[in-house]
Amino acid sequence: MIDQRILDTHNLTRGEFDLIVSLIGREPNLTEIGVFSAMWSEHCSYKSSKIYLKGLPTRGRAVVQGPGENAGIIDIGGGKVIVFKIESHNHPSFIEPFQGAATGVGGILRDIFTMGARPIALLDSLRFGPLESPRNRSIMEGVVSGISSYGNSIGVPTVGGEVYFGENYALNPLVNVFCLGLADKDKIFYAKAEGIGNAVLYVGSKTGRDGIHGATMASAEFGKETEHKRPNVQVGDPFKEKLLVEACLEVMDRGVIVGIQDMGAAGLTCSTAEMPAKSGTGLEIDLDLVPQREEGMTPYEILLSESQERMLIVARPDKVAEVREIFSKWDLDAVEIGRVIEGDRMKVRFHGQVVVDVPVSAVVDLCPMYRRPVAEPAPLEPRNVRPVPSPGDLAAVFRKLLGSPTIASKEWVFRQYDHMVQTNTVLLPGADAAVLRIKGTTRALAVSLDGNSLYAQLDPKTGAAIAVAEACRNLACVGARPVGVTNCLNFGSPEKPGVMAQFKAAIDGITEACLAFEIPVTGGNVSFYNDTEGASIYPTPVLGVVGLIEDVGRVVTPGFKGEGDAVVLLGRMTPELGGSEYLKVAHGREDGLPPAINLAGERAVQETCLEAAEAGMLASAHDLSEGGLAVAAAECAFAAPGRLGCRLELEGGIRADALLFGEAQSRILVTVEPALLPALLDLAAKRGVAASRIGTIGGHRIRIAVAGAVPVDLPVEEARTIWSGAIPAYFEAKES
Amino acid sequence: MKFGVVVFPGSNCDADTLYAFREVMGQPAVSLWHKDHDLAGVDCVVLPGGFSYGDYLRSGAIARFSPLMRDVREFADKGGLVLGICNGFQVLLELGLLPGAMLRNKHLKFLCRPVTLRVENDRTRFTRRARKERLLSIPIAHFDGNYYAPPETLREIEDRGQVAFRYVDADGRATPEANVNGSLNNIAGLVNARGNVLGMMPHPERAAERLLGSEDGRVIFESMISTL
Amino acid sequence: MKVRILVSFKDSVLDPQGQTVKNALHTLGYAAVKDVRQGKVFELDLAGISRAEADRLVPEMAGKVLANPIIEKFTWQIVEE
Amino acid sequence: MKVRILVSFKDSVLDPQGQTVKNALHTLGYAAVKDVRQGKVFELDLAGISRAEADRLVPEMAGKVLANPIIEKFTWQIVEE
Ligand SMILES: Nc1ncnc2c1ncn2[C@@H]1O[C@H](COP(=O)(O)OP(=O)(O)O)[C@@H](O)[C@H]1O
Ligand SMILES: [Mg+2]
Repeated sequence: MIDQRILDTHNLTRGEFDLIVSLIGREPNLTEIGVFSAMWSEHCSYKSSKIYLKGLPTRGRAVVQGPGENAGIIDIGGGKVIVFKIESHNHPSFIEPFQGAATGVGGILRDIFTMGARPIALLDSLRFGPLESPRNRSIMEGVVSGISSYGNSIGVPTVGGEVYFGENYALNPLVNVFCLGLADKDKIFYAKAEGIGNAVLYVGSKTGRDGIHGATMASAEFGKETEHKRPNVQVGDPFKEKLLVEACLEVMDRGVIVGIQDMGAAGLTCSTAEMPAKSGTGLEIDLDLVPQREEGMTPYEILLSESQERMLIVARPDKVAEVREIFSKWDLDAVEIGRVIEGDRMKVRFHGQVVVDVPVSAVVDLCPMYRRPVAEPAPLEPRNVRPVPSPGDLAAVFRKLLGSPTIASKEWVFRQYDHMVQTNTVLLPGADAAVLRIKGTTRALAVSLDGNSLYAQLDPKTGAAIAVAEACRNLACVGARPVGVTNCLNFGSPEKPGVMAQFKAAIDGITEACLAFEIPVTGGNVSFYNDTEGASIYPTPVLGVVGLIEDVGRVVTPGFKGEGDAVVLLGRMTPELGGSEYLKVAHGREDGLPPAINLAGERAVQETCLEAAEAGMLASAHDLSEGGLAVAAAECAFAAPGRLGCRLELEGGIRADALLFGEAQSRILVTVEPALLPALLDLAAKRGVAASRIGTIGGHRIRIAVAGAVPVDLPVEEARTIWSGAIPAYFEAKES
Repeated sequence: MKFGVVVFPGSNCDADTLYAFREVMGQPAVSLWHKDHDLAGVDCVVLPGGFSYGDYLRSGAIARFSPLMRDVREFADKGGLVLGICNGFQVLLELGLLPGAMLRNKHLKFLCRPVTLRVENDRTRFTRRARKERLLSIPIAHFDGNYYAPPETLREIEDRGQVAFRYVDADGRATPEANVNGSLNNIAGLVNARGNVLGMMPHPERAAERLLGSEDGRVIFESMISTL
Repeated sequence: MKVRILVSFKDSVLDPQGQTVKNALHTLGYAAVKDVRQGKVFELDLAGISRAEADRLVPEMAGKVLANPIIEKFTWQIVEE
Repeated sequence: MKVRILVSFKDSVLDPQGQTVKNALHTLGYAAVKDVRQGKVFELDLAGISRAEADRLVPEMAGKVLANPIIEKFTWQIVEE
């Protein structure tokens, strides 16, 4: 008998249970309850978010596969496609940072190679509590080494990402991992279970009692009782996954399989249900044949285990021997556990008994979709209502900003990542976007991840739109045109009307921005229930944008290049300070409104930068983001050979702190040889983009004058020491 | 000159190394499967970087038992040219084709960054196109690159001029700060007494094209090609 | 006083290293090996504390620093008084 | 039969992991810890072999595979007949 307690532990409502009963025509047994609970969990069914996600723009000329598959696919011409996706692994990474982050990497890699693509790059977007706390440090240390251990071992370079710090992440860190793959257009694979009578093969690690209820865990708020969920933590095995990548790509390349699906959240259940659902068939498996690591596992446990590094394959019976042979070359077993059957059934046998017999469509497609209560959007603060006092010593503020972990160099992180393996990485971490050449062509791909959750907290719609805009702007800075978007939406509980209001607004912001840039959303991930002990994280939409560069020789880098080059600011200065890192670091305030964004204006700025880059005019380019103009100029100097500095002169008219540290959007700092200056200014004028020369490259100091005074004047070396030493200092202090 | 790049389970720089020899250096190169007993008539065997067997027991410890390693040992014993890069260096140490062993990096972190190497011996078949004291910028990417040998072995290595490369600073000095992983005597690369086997932690195949930031690795490949 | 602390994955947790070592031993012909679990061992030199204090401190250190109680278990013993 | 093999660095080899653990323990106030050495432990399940065979096979496996004699030493014992 299924009672309320069982429903509670499975996060199923009474209404959902009644629906299950009517769908299967009888009361489900416990194993079936487990199956429905996992597949109808928020994590797998998107029941609270789907109606909103439908509004995202997903069409485009080059889209081969939009949302709904393991990853999105974009045609880049020349017979090649790119396959990419971002995934969260927030809850597991809080429970066990190293393994949680490592298995997050393993999971997103499987989403990519299951489609026939070789993974060529990883990026990670991370959010931690402030580093003053030993616990936050140890979470960060564990997460970074987990990502590094998995990515490095499997041989996929981790080429970029972002790291932010904020008190709201102390009990709910965010670990979002993005993966990009490259495939031949005619060798794409889907999670199909076609062909009645075809064999179903299980490959990879044995099944243990790992992460049972991982999907439901990721769909529930953390409370004190989370402790008891801990024994279910999965341990990643990157070596096994490396073998799987090679073996799977080989069977796909040889064309000996029909369909393939990784076992991610909800494990064997998910792949056993989803593969036939996509093909209008049924599937029958025998659990006694499933390779098991532990003794005495129940059908419930085998079906719901989230053991890592496993795949399900459908192959024609006459090809099974060949599939087996390829896997055995890579020291892996491919075990036949069932077959494709006629009719809409998922049938599971165990010890000769049928333990699950339910309609595939009920499990996969008929989960109720919710229109959860949405609060009236929180009224936005009026612009600049609380006056910001003048900070006095702007030089001191500049130093403080350079040393703020959110702005400081992330080298401590990315040095632990192999960012060069596969020898495609043209721009290493540290530039605006990562750039990977495509071997055998003159083209390159660029990727950037962005998301500013303080902006999103203060104004979810604008914050989300800015995340899209900034990711595209980062691509423009390296000379890449955006071709596709993926997104990871990290929010609190959807059962809170306030959170749903944030979510809805964020989707609106992403939609508007993607329409403005004419780029399709090809997929993404929603992570709800990022609440611990009742408090939600700031809404954190993380956008991943992939772009294309036609001529890899024209890639632009952020570092200043030549003494005497002209420094030009594309875009306009405004007095906005709300939500800025400056306001947070210098005044201890997280208030105001994030900077406004005019998407058409933003696009014009980016087009100007792109056109100049493609014409080979730009010596360097770097966008302005956290820390504003002063920090951007400093970063260009840090990236320059020989500690090349700059002399900038800004007109007054706007308060000095806003000029130096304000985060007005749609701005890019570029440098050109003086002879090319008129051409660049012309180009900008044609697009109606404000552009003005604000200084010259030279010397070894970062010198910024404002209306006659010189508030910033620091040797590059000294500034660099502050910037590069800030994060290591937290960890070394602990080690001594 | 025909190169053979060995593929172990968990190798992940095999494709990069093949690409460097074939596409960048324009040499014939084939991959060699670790389970075979066939060196395919190559003139040089390359053990590539990566994480053979996940580096699970010790880096290189399990790969050295692969069937093909018997052939590689014979090949080396006969004077054949063998290059081990990163994990390949670790395999050569475990095999005993080179003296010593690798410990964890001194800071106990994986380290991926460019380093400056100083050519210590330009009379080997791997360095003859370089000049002694020449500085090379080549990236490293490893967790276990902290070279160790017992004192008497270390003395022998030094006396015989077996050190091929050392980690140095921008001015070419082998300082403790430049010693990124804690290796004894800043050792980054080592040849055997006979001079036909080189192991090195830095990745020359990642420094063979200007587009990727450095071409300094080519001098090693050019030296090898020039010996035949 | 010298104490030895053995830390290993809980039985239910996957041990990829142990599995890989087992496979390697099989390949080398050691067919008698049915299973391998790999763990860590710590040998601590302790000074100036009593047996009773060790009984309190060692498990505390092991549980807090040496082992990760979420996935690992530990045992300890005194190897030298 | 269950055997346990302990592999640790030779005394002459610096053990940075052990040092790091020691520092961590000191930071947490465990001043009694004078030294820490970190090593590996392997627990092998052996089947179908006699005590005498184990006496021969275990040191062979340990010396050839589990430990690298240049930097490591090992000890072993039977923990379950
Ligand atoms: N978690 C990370 N992993 C890898 N690279 C990172 C990570 N965080 C930051 N980086 C790299 O550091 C550089 C600066 O990051 P960030 O300050 O977020 O850039 P931006 O403000 O231009 O988006 C980027 O090149 C980024 O790829
Ligand atoms: Mg940026």
